[in-house]
Amino acid sequence: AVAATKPYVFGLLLVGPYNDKGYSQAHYEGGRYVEKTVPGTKMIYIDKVNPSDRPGVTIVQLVDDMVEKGARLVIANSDDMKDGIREAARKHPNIHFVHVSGDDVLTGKAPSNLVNIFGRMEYGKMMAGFAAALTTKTGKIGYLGPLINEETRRLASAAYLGARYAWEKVIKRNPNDLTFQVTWIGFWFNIPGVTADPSQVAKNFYDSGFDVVISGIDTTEAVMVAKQKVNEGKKVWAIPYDYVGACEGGSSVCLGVPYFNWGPGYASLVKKSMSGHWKPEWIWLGPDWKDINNPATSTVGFMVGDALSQEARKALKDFIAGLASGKVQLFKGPLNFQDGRVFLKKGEVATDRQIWYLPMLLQGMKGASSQAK
Amino acid sequence: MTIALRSIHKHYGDIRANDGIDLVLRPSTVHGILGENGAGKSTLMKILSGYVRKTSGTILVDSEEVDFKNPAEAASHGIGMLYQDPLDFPPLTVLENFMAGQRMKAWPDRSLFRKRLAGLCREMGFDLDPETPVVRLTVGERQQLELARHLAAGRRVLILDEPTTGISSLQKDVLFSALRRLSSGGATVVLVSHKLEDVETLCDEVTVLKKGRVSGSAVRPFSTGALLEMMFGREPAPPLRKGHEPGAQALFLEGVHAHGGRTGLAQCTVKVNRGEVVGLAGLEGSGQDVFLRVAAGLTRPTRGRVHVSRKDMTGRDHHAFKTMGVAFQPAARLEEGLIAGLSVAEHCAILERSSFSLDLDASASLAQERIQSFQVAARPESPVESLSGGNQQRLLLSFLPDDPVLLLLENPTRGLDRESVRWVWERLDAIASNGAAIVFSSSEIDEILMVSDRVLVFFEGRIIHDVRPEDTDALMLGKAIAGRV
Amino acid sequence: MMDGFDMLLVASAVIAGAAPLVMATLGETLTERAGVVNLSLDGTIVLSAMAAFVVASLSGSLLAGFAVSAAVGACVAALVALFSVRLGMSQVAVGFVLTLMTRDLAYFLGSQYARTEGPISGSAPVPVLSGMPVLGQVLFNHSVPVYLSMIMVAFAWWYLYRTSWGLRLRCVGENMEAAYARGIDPDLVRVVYTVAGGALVGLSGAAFSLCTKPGWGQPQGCEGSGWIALALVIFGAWHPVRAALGAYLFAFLQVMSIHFQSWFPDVPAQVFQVAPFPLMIFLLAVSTLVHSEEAKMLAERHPLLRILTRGLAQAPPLSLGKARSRD
Amino acid sequence: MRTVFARMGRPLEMGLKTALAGVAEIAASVLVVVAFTTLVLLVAGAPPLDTFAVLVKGSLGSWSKLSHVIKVWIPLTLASCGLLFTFKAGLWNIGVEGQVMMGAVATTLAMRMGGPSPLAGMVTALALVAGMAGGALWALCAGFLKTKAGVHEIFAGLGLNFVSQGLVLWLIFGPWKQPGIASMSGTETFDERLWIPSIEALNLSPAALGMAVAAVIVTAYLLSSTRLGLYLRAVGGNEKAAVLFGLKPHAVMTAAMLCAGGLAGLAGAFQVSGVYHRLIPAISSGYGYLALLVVLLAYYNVWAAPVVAFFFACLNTGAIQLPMLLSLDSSLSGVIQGSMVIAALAVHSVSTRSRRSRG
Ligand SMILES: Nc1ncnc2c1ncn2[C@@H]1O[C@H](COP(=O)(O)OP(=O)(O)OP(=O)(O)O)[C@@H](O)[C@H]1O
Ligand SMILES: Nc1ncnc2c1ncn2[C@@H]1O[C@H](COP(=O)(O)OP(=O)(O)OP(=O)(O)O)[C@@H](O)[C@H]1O
Ligand SMILES: [Mg+2]
Ligand SMILES: [Mg+2]
Repeated sequence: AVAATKPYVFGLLLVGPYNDKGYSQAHYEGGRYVEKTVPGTKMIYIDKVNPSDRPGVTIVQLVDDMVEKGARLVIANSDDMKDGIREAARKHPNIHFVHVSGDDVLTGKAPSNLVNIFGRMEYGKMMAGFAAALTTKTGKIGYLGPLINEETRRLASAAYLGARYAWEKVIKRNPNDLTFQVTWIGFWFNIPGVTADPSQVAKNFYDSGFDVVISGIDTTEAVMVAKQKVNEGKKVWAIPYDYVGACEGGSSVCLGVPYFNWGPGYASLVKKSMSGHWKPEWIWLGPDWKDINNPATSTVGFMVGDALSQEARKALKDFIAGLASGKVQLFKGPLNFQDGRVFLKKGEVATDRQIWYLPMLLQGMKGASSQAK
Repeated sequence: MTIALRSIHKHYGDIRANDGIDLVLRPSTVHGILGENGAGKSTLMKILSGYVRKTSGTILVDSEEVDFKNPAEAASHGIGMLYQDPLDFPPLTVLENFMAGQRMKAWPDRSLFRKRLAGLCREMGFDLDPETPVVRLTVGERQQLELARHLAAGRRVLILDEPTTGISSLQKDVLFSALRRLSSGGATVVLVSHKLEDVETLCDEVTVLKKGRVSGSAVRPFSTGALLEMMFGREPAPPLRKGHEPGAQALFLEGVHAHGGRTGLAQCTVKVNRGEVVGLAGLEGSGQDVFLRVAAGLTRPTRGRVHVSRKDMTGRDHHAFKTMGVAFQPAARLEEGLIAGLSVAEHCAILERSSFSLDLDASASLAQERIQSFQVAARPESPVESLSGGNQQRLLLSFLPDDPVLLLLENPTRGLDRESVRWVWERLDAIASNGAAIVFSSSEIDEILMVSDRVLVFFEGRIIHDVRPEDTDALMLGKAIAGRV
Repeated sequence: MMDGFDMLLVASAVIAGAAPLVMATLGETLTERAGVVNLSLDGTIVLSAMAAFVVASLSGSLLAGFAVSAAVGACVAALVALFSVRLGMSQVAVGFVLTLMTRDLAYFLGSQYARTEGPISGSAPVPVLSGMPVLGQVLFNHSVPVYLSMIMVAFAWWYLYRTSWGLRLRCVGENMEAAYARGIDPDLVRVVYTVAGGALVGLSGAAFSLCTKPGWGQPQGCEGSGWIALALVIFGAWHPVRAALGAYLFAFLQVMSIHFQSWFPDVPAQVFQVAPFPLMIFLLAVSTLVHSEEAKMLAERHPLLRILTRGLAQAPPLSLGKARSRD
Repeated sequence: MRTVFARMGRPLEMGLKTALAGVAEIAASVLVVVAFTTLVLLVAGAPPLDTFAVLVKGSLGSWSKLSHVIKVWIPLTLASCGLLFTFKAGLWNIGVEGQVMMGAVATTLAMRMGGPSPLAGMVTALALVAGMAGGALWALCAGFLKTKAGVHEIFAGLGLNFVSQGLVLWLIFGPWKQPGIASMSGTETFDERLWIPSIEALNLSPAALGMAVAAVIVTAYLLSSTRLGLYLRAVGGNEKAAVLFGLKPHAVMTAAMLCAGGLAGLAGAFQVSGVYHRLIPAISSGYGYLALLVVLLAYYNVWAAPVVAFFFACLNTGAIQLPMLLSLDSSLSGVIQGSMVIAALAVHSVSTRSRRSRG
């Protein structure tokens, strides 16, 4: 019945190519999931929505176009669409908007028709760090960071906490033997002459004794370089990011990938919008602890890669169980910042806000914490 | 081998550089080609050496007809040419220049060529270091290099276009003896020149060109008068100069050295007074060009001082000189003098520094005045590149300031016919009489003798002679120019 | 913190990282030696990088990838030659337009292959030599294209200064008329070396997408290096070895910028990343200043300065950028 | 194409014959471009006709689209006008890209200092002026590198482009980062009062439009009928002779750079105050480089430049629809623009050659 009437059109603005095997493809497939599971919905999307790929194109302009094409809900999938989508939301008060990874609702800047949604990727990163620490032979883990902000600090720190847990609690090694180095390239992907070249950074990691690199950027250089090094006879591994399929092809070196699964989150929002239960909210969806890789329910997952050893897989299973049951609490005191200031007193558990707005990397991590003063 | 040219024509647009020339070149003779500037000598020789294609006519080599499409074909018939301005590769070394264009292996054995060059140099009495870059060579040495190269390539016909331009008397003697040896060895040597002296000393036969046609020929012994007759049609015009009495000092160069040009400028100390007309004689590029540019503040001296009206102007730029009443006009009209793409009127507009917004009508009428008073065949709106050479020259002269202190003119009458030359000098003379000093260079000895109060003879970047015209004559000057004082 | 810093590693990273830049620089040096400025480098590299990646991943053969990239580079260069040498259009204008166009063409045609699996040319240590103490790691422990780049430097020098073809090439670059008078066809030579140089530039594109920055995407990561190569040719005074040294210097600066980041955490990363570019320009400025009249005069007096000026002096091929007037 | 516009400059030569020749040239170049583009499309496996249709509909199909075309046209035209000055003086001001960015930076700086005061209008106006100044100063750097250090303006310009891009990023992620997270989204959005006033309904800013039109007229006036224009052409035509005519080529070149930088800076200022309402990493939108193409295609003619700019703006805007409707990459527009210029240049030089050979 519903399907017979005019379909409910929702638009998707993707920051990268829809097939980037990374962040944007995850969103694209989330949209497709909605089309499949919510009857009567139709997705229109436009990818590479970023000023360097689409010079002179503004979010507002694209939203206008989507509204002309009948969209009633518009999803913007990237942090950098923050201001544009807010402007568009003000311009189209009776269209619903979703900004992924933003915090306008928290900061109160958001108009009533704008919703923020994000996934608790720190869990995924913890698992990544965990797998890395169990695998590394040299005890040196490299983190390929994009630019420095709350989100990236949060995720890098989460990975570190996961690694440290595996190192100290699982294989009972001396914490001082674990090196966790964060190198920022300065952007989400390589801009020649402006950012550090991720390939160079990854190479440098592997050449100087780091044998596991966790990628925090949108592109897959880490896996590429790892494969190259393995061809050269080195024993090294990499952990990509964002997309469940990111390990494909790199299976020989891929320990696994922490990924987003937007399907369920989007579906619920679309349903709310269709049924008129829309309300401004700030949604931070975590994994479905019953089965973190359940496409129908879990927003954050960790897909194990072929290169991860059997015992490591086992340990990871227990670790995940621990996180699920809450027995394992990693954002829990005592935790200090890089500069020695106290982040969490002994026994204190961080609030969502504390985690979301992490002001500095944690003690024990190496690498810059903040850009300029 | 014998080469016969039959009714050769070469037309550039409406210029007839060669207009039906017949000529026979015999083996083991040195054949001279005489003619004034623009007679068509170089053009004819370039045709013979395959560098330019003739418009019509036939060339017979040993009574077999040939049509050279490019220099390579001429070379394959054993014909080689030394061009008026040396065609070589200045940044490359002597050896590389020697090798270039010769038959050689894919990766040649340099020592072999070095040996061959050394051998030829010994034979000809040249002295060339194979590893010095050619820029550092004198014109004479560059010529010797070219000659050696042609011999190494086994040429049997050698064409030399004004080889004595810019070389020392010593080098000249070396060259001539070498050429004699070659011709006695059975080669055909063609010597192009407009200097009687060279031809008389070296050649067995002479053909004279005039306005693209053969105006006569002769064999040893030559009568100078007859040759002059054939070249100019009449004896050079008598001097029309009225002497000026020198006034205050206008220009004073004090031990000036400077880079630039072919030879640069060395050890130059000269005073020029207002009202004086000073002619700079010398083979093209013997330092006159640098002299004029130093005096105009366009080239900075590396040593020495420059004074204008007793004011030390060393190191100041051209604009400072301009305000002191100095005006300079280059020989290369389109390259340095005029601005291609701009119309005559626009040139005038630049000159009158008035309002910010242009009044093109005003400058057009101004241009019209100049055009009329200097008899330039052009309209105010016609772009300068569309003017004929002579008219470009007239236009340039029309831009001279009204009451200058010092006029510096490089070949001011090049490309003008004799009548226009006369006419121009009457005007310049008037300017001099109003108390301006005029310093000009010219490749025409007659012109220099005709109009100067003083003659400075340049050789290899130095002033080797400073005389009043009445104390000298064409022959003496000619000698001096060739470095023989 | 200095850890993870090891001079040998840096050296070998420089050798490897500079490989594509070296190829492009040598290619453009050849072209400009013949008197033609091929300004289309930057786009050509991207296009050939794309072509190399696509072909290599479809055919599974690295060789095919490199071959195609060379062909692509040659084709673009052929356009430059056609327009500037044959039709006498402004070399700068043609080159610039082609730069932008070829880049977009690469993105357009290559879009569906973006971020897909592709072969990578892994390292192939030279049997015995790679065992050597220091040089082994720095020079003889790389992938084939890197060796190629090193060999090319020597070859280019030998070709330019020791073969008859090289001599002809330099002749045309210095004085087309004189070359013509010696029976060389300047236009032919110009076309040939523009195309040949273009092929080298194309190879550098493949070296990027199949070796130093494996993979294809938008951006690929090689964007901008074409412009650097052009600057390096001048910096290298049109001498293959000097130009190559410039390329290595640039690669060194880029590699170091990764370490600088951890040495000076307060300075934003972008600064180190951008630094090499203005530095190149600065060096250009110095070497042009050294060439100025004033500098020459100074050099006249001080022998020490003269040596310096000789070292840095640059003499562009005299016919560079000029079109030949035929009648 | 070129001859027609070239003749516009010299009406007295505007004969019917040359006009026809010009039209023929345009036709020929368009033909070449269409052929080439079709080929590219077929290679990419796309339906040519639909593609062209999408491009047209996507740019002129609706008012909102047209208004976006105009938003692209304004900065593009401003930058192109600037380039006319440098081209007349014989300079290849490839640094225009960086000049646009620095104009944007200066404007942002001014707006941050000014803030949303009651006289926001004043602040905005001043910010625009600051933008011009910023662009001009940046151009001055390239100018000095050229005149004082003898670095070719192409390389000076390129180096400075990289520097300015780095500077913009550093500002966004460093000193000017948003409260809370530094974001690729750029600096904090300005208060609405600081935006260039625009008519909401039409999504169009008469002020900005006026600015661009004024720029064209002023440029035309300066170049054709003032001493400045004459001097630029003189120096561009023959530097040596210009000296003899009492001009100072370096001074004239610097003036050209200043004009170019100023207008490019204004373009950047508009990007900030009229389009993005903040400083973003890719603030220049590549309009600097695109403007170079515009001027080449317009054959350095003031009146042709805005026309070509509009055409290019349409291509840019229309190309956005390609991925949505035909899942083609938008970079096609760049391909078309490039081949357009190449074709025009080629056809022109061929025709002039054949004309010359005919005598
Ligand atoms: N490439 C050319 N284009 C147009 N006109 C030319 C060209 N070459 C020569 N001419 C003209 O042909 C005529 C003969 O020139 P040519 O160089 O042969 O004279 P010349 O006898 O060598 O004079 P000079 O003694 O000064 O060398 C001159 O009027 C010259 O202007
Ligand atoms: N670039 C050009 N464009 C248009 N017309 C030209 C061009 N060059 C020369 N002309 C015309 O061709 C004719 C011949 O020019 P040229 O310079 O050969 O004259 P000329 O015989 O040397 O006269 P003069 O003795 O004054 O030098 C002139 O009428 C001139 O206007
Ligand atoms: Mg001659
Ligand atoms: Mg003439």
